[in-house]
Amino acid sequence: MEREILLTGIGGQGVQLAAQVLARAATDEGRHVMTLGTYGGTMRGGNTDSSIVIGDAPISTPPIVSRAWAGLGMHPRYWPDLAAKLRPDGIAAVNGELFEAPVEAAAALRVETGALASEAKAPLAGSLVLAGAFAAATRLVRLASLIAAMEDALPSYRRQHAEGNARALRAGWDSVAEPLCEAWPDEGAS
Amino acid sequence: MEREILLTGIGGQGVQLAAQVLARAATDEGRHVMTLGTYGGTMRGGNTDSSIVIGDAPISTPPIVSRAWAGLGMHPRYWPDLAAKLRPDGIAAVNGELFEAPVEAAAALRVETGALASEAKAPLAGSLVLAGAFAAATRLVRLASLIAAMEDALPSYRRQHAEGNARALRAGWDSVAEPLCEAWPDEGAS
Amino acid sequence: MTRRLMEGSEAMAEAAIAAGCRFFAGYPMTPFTELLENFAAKLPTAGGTCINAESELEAVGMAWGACATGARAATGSTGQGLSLMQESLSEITRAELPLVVFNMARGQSDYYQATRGGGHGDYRHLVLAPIDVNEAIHHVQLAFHLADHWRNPVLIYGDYLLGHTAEAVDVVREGFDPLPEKDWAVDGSRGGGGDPRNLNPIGMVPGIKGIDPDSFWKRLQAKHDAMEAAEKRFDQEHLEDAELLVVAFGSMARFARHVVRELRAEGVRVGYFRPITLWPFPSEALAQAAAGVRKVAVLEQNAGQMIDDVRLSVLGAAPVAPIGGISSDSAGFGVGPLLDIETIRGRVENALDGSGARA
Amino acid sequence: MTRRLMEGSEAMAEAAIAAGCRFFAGYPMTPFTELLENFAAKLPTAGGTCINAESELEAVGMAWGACATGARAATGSTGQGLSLMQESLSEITRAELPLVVFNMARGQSDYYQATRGGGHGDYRHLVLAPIDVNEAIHHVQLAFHLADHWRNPVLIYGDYLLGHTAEAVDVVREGFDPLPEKDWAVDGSRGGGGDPRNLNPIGMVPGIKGIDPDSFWKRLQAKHDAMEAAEKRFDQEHLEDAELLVVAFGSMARFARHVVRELRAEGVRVGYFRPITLWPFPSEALAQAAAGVRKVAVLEQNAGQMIDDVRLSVLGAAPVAPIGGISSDSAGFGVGPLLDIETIRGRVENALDGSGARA
Amino acid sequence: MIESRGTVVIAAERCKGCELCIPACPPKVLRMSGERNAIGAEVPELLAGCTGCGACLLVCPDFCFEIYRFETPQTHPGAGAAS
Amino acid sequence: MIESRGTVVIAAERCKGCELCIPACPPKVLRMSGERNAIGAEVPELLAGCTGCGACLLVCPDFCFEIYRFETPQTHPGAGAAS
Amino acid sequence: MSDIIRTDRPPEAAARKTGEFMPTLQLSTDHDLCPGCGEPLALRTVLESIVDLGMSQQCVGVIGIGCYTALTSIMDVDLIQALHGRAPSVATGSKRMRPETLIFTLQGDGDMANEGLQEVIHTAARGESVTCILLNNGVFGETGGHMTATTVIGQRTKNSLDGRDAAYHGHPIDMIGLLAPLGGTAYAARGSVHDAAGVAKTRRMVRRAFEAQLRGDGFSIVEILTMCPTGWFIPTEEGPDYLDTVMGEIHVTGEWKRDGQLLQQAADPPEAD
Amino acid sequence: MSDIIRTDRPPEAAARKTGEFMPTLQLSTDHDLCPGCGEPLALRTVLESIVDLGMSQQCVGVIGIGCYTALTSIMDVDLIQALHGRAPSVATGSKRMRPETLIFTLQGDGDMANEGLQEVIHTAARGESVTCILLNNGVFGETGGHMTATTVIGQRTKNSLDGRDAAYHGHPIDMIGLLAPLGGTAYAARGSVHDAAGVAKTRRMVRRAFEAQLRGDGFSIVEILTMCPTGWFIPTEEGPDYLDTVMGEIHVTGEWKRDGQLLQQAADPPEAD
Ligand SMILES: Cc1ncc(C[n+]2csc(CCOP(=O)(O)OP(=O)(O)O)c2C)c(N)n1
Ligand SMILES: Cc1ncc(C[n+]2csc(CCOP(=O)(O)OP(=O)(O)O)c2C)c(N)n1
Ligand code: SF4
Ligand code: SF4
Ligand code: SF4
Ligand code: SF4
Repeated sequence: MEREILLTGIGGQGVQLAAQVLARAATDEGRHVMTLGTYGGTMRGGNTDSSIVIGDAPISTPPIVSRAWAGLGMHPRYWPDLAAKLRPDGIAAVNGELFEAPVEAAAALRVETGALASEAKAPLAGSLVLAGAFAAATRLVRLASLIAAMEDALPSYRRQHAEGNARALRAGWDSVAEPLCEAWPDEGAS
Repeated sequence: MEREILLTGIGGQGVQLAAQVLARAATDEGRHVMTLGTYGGTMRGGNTDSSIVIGDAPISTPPIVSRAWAGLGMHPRYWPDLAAKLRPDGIAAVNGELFEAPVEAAAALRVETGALASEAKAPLAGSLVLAGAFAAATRLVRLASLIAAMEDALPSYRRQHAEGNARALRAGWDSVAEPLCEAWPDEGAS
Repeated sequence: MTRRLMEGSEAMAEAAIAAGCRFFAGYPMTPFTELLENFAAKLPTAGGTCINAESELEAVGMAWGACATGARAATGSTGQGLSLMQESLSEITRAELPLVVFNMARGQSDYYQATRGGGHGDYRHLVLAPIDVNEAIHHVQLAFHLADHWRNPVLIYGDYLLGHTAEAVDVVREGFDPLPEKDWAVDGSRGGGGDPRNLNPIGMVPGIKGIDPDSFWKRLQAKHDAMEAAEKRFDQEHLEDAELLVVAFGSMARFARHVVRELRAEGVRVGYFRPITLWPFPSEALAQAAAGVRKVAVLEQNAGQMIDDVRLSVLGAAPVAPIGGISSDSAGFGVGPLLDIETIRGRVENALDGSGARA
Repeated sequence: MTRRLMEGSEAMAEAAIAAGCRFFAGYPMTPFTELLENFAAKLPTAGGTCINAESELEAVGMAWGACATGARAATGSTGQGLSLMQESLSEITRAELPLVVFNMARGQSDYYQATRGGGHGDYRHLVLAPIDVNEAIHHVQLAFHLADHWRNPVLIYGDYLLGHTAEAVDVVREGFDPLPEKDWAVDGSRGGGGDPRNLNPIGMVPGIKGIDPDSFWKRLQAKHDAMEAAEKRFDQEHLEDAELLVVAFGSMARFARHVVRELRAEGVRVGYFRPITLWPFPSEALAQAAAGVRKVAVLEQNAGQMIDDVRLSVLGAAPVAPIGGISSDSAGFGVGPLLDIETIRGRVENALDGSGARA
Repeated sequence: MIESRGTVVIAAERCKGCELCIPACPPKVLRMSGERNAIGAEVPELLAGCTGCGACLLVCPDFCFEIYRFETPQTHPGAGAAS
Repeated sequence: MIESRGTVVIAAERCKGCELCIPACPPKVLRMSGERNAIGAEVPELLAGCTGCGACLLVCPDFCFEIYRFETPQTHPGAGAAS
Repeated sequence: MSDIIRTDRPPEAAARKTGEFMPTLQLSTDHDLCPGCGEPLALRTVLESIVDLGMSQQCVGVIGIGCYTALTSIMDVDLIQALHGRAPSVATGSKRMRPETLIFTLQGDGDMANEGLQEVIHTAARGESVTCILLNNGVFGETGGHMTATTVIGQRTKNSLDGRDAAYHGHPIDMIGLLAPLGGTAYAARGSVHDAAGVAKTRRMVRRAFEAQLRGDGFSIVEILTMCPTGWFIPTEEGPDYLDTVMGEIHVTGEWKRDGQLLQQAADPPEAD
Repeated sequence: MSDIIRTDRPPEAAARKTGEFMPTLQLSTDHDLCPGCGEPLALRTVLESIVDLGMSQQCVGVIGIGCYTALTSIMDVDLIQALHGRAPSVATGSKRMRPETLIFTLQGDGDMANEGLQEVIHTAARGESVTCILLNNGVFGETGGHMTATTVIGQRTKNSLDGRDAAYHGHPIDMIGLLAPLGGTAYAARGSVHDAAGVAKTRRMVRRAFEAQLRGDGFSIVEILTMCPTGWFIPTEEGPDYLDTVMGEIHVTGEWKRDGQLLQQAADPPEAD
């Protein structure tokens, strides 16, 4: 089984970090993973997208994903491109503070990323809140894996953010009461 | 009809000049001409060869001649290579002063190039003596054409040699009593 | 198995180092830059040297000098930078030096350059075109082995996707057949003994004036023929009863394979063939794979280059049609709209029409 | 008719000047040196400029700058120097500039480079391969015309023999169809008006950020296809009832033609086909010429390059066999032992065996 | 009382917030405003005391300044220049 | 009486007749001989008075000189050095 | 906060416009270079000099490859886009065919001092009447901020995050020091856009270089030191000071050669021009 | 003629051999260079210096393309044949992999100052511990004697038969003047083989350059002015004087940089070494 996840946002929102954390966490859990980040130019305000494919066997999908099981949206500006690729039975997790229109997906999750991040005293870590919530909603990876992966992904000169980031991931995870759409239905809950 | 002429000698003997003079004279007489000079390296004593093809229609033979109607030898060192290409019915004209062994050809002409050149007060123009004699023996081109072609071929800073060279060509021409092997038998004598 | 998430660029640099590469020189150019950066970051700790050369011409010269001493060495660029290296690459091949060259290309438009050699004269590199990061890890190590084995440059044809896609992989050092000693390598030791080494691209032999082109070329030609016979590699799938055969290489093959698998799952009689070595091109295998089909569709991201080799393999036995094309993004990095499963599926389906492959 | 005995190099320089060439830049290399010398000697008196550039890279850059202003300009080298120019030649083609490029090659081993482009990306030059000095005079003039007509580089493939053989020739200025005005050429005049010119190889348009690769490539591809359709040229002889067809280009074709004529005179059923344009390759004409034959023999002075195009034309209709090969002199100038009528006759006769062409 | 001999128009929508104009201003009458434009950049604002010298224009990489000199210097009540 | 403190061996067969050795010789005891070798080059000859300094060796592009110093200087009757 | 002046539209009081947003030879102000980049400032000096000399319709720019390449979309000048490193030769060919035209190149330090070092030296030695404009930020901006052949000792770049170290990375090349002494060089100067005075001085240098070209004096070069906060990994507002103190100390600004004469010491161009 | 001494065999009187026909690192004396060519003299200085330093079996030469390439057939040294212009980069790669080895290049002026100018400058700036030997005859000997980037004003070449004219042909590049000031250059000198003293001095320069390399001081360069009567279209015997007076006047001989210090004035290397 291959799970394709697309992320979109604009520069500075931490989309690439969130993608890294999800992908590494899955890798650490022994899955096969493929990810590709794309940037819409150097300018501020340009889009920043990422795709992740997670599977239980070597990934055969090409790195440019055209149909996805899940979409994570930090900013609505480039969301329509992503939404067009979402399978009808897919799940969408979006930043509830910026997305005004309702999101069309079989399972939709709106997360107050900014508020939760601020509460967690990590105001810049909104994308990690979203990642945490998404993981909780899908049981794609465990929270502990997310936290470990995040620590791993931080460059040395950003280590001081590790604790705040962990709180943000947890805040997201905790914001979801129960799974909406299990990533690995055959494996049972993690 | 195409007449292939090969010349051979060693560096400094004036072989390329002689070839130029024969080729230009034929060109001036309205024939189609092709010629290619080849040098055996920069060293003194290296060989210096040339091929000329003269015809009454555009030349179709490739520039590297493998069978020749005539051979001119200023020096015997590389003559065997040339001789191997001479047709059985061909003509050979050689520098009698350096060629010791007899030359095998249907028509063979030995010219005392050095002596005749010295007599003509153009001691370095031995190759032109040979060219003149060869032309006389074959009526390939007229003497006047040879002289005009030689004047044309001299670079400006060598103009002072023109008269001596003319004498050398004439000395060669005059040394041959009558044609040995007519180049253009169908055209009658020139 | 300790899989780590690594971008292709990082994995390739690690694989090279695992294979014993100790020298790299390059000049930045997208999408090759990250490969250079990874070598620069990793080689010094492995006891090697990475020079950020001042230009591609200088990079290839440095790599030439390094591999001439017997060290495992590599260089690379995108195809554009490789254009500048062609004079050297042509001569390095004739000097029989084992160099590994990376083309992190902007798409697949450098197929001719890679397979025919863009420089003067007759020469060929072995060309490996990995389909994904995992295979790239293998190919890089194989490349160093083959380069030493044949004393011939080996080119790895990658692209933006290969370099920038991260996959969870494990870089394990591979074993290969033993290689002869590099007694030809210049280390200075043969000076003064009357029999020095002279590594040159024109067949000069110390102590002998001039060159003997005939024996030199005969030797090279024989090696060329032996390489061609020995090193053809390919991958194929779903050939049974295929009516249409899709041929693709490198990253495009990953798209092609995916689409073929999807279509087969739907019962469509379509097959897949991938040359793994672009030179030597696996002609016989392709001819065989194409034996029963009604049509061969070539998916390449260029104006039609590999299609020559496909046609030369199939030789009229079935019609060969291009279904790819030039496709670029607005930055010119070769990540164009063709790189899309739906688009490719559409083209394959188009090619299917009339090929009789619909179940 | 005022024929003058001229070496090919001189005749080509004169033909270029007759065609209006006013700029040349080059760097010496045998056997290209004499062409450069002739341009240097003759251009200034014709009101033009010849720069003895400090290297091939600089030469091609200078020629680029010259032709961009609308002047007829040329450069060249041997294939080795052209290797260094490939990055520029590839980009000049995409910038759609009318440059004439001379390859005075060392033999015929640069066929791939000439016909596939040795640089990165998809691009093609029109390639003319004259058989002798007379044809070269025509081709040079045609080259300048075609370059302007298509706004595309045109390459003349010559060699040592073409450059150094003197023939009695007449350089007459030829007339061609009228050409459109060069309103694209930069002369500075469009500055300050809001609509300047920007001659670039990537499809940039003044006033617009970024590039639109799709429309750019579509336009180039369409031009490419039009050139390919319009410009195929070939020569053939003795096709009637031929059992063996000998295919050769450039200087080698002169040998091949001679041998075929000799054999025909002896009643042997052998034919001759010469691509005059190497790109576009006259495939349809060759396929037709080969239609009835039992065998096609390819005489080229290299390890086998044009044979690809021959096979791509014949597509299995008859066996295609190489009868040439790499052949060099000891100086490496490409004047090897293969350039000999007897040798070639022997190879053709060998190929004849079993082809049924003996009368 | 502060006198402005000149003034500027700032094309704030294309400002990228680099702050190069701030130290460039000799009378120090430019400062970052705390306001952000549509692309998220903090933009400068002008205090009284501009001389119309054009230094800001010369250093702005995004061509955000147009300079005016008053026919008659304008006066403003308070303290203008940032410390 | 002329004294030679040294002498040279000249490999005349490989001399190319460039004459570089002639002015290089400090005592001027080398001069062109008028003789030609097999490749047609005029070769130098040695007069009495060589000091064995080796200058000729250093300037000969064809490696034609080998240098000797006598244990005891040798004397020769006539005038040696060329004018 | 007191006394904030409206700047969103022209003043109401009688006033004379003394400075336009952009040079008249610019098509637009919209470009994709980073915040705080010095290259657009350098562009201003070039475009304004062309206008000053009345050459707007007799000028061809030959552009190298670097971040500044993106500026071509806003230049209202006839342009040839050259390859990375190759602009001086292209300029040479154009000048020879159009000797009456003002021809300049725009190149970065990666372009001119790395990839194309030999082109510019040969062009200068030949005394070619073209003007080369070198935008020197000490990094390959376009590919992410790597060290170039001009990066000064101690300078931060992507591959020298702790500063360039001579022992490990080699020494920087002083381009004006290299080019000024060449026989064919008529004019050589180095400016810097780290402040407004620097921009103004640089503009005078560019103009004088163009004048030398138009007089047919030979080769002219103006190196312009520009900020690249992105490649230096520093905040934009620190760029000018970093440029002035770190790069400017080694790459000394001023005129180095005037009218074919080397100056003993680099000097500012006279204000008077 | 009186007193002609036999020179066809060793003397009969007791004598000590003080000079061998050829350096010990030569395989033969047989080469195809022209009569009166200066390049074999330069070769001598290189081969003897290698022996002097005891590096015969730890030395790699990287050879450019020019007439001197033909000398490789007689060199008893491990060699890499590089392309025209590219030797310094090749030498760099070799040195990095074999730091204990003495690495030198042999290049002509066409090779180094034309085709490969940028390679040698970058190699010097990088401070690469290799030694470049430049054989400067001011012409492309190999292709027939054309002008190069070092040809001095007034020099005859195939394309400047009346002497190089600055206005038409541009100005020569002073290679040592260009390379000596670079930060990575440890040693820079120019010798000339126009006479025996010149050959001896040149040899000392080569040796000192090699010593600088072996000490790891950085880049070293020795330019050697050599005669090319063929390319200059003059009789062989006029070569040395032409070299000294025409070329030597512009390309000043002597040491220019020692131990990383530029000298005020080029000076001879001390005899003592
Ligand atoms: C032959 C070649 N090599 C590499 C590149 C990739 N490349 C594009 S721009 C650039 C660096 C530009 O640096 P610089 O000239 O200093 O300009 P900047 O970007 O700093 O303005 C490089 C290496 C290229 N375009 N062409
Ligand atoms: C890329 C390239 N361009 C041109 C040549 C042709 N070529 C061979 S040697 C030479 C000139 C050599 O001149 P120089 O280096 O000064 O050495 P010299 O022959 O004078 O000793 C040239 C241009 C070449 N070999 N390679
Ligand atoms: S014009 Fe001068 S004083 Fe006014 S804001 Fe700009 S820099 Fe400051
Ligand atoms: S200099 Fe320009 S872009 Fe930068 S902050 Fe000031 S107005 Fe904005
Ligand atoms: S220097 Fe040597 S080659 Fe020249 S003349 Fe003297 S001995 Fe002969
Ligand atoms: S051409 Fe000049 S450099 Fe070459 S061998 Fe002859 S004299 Fe020497």
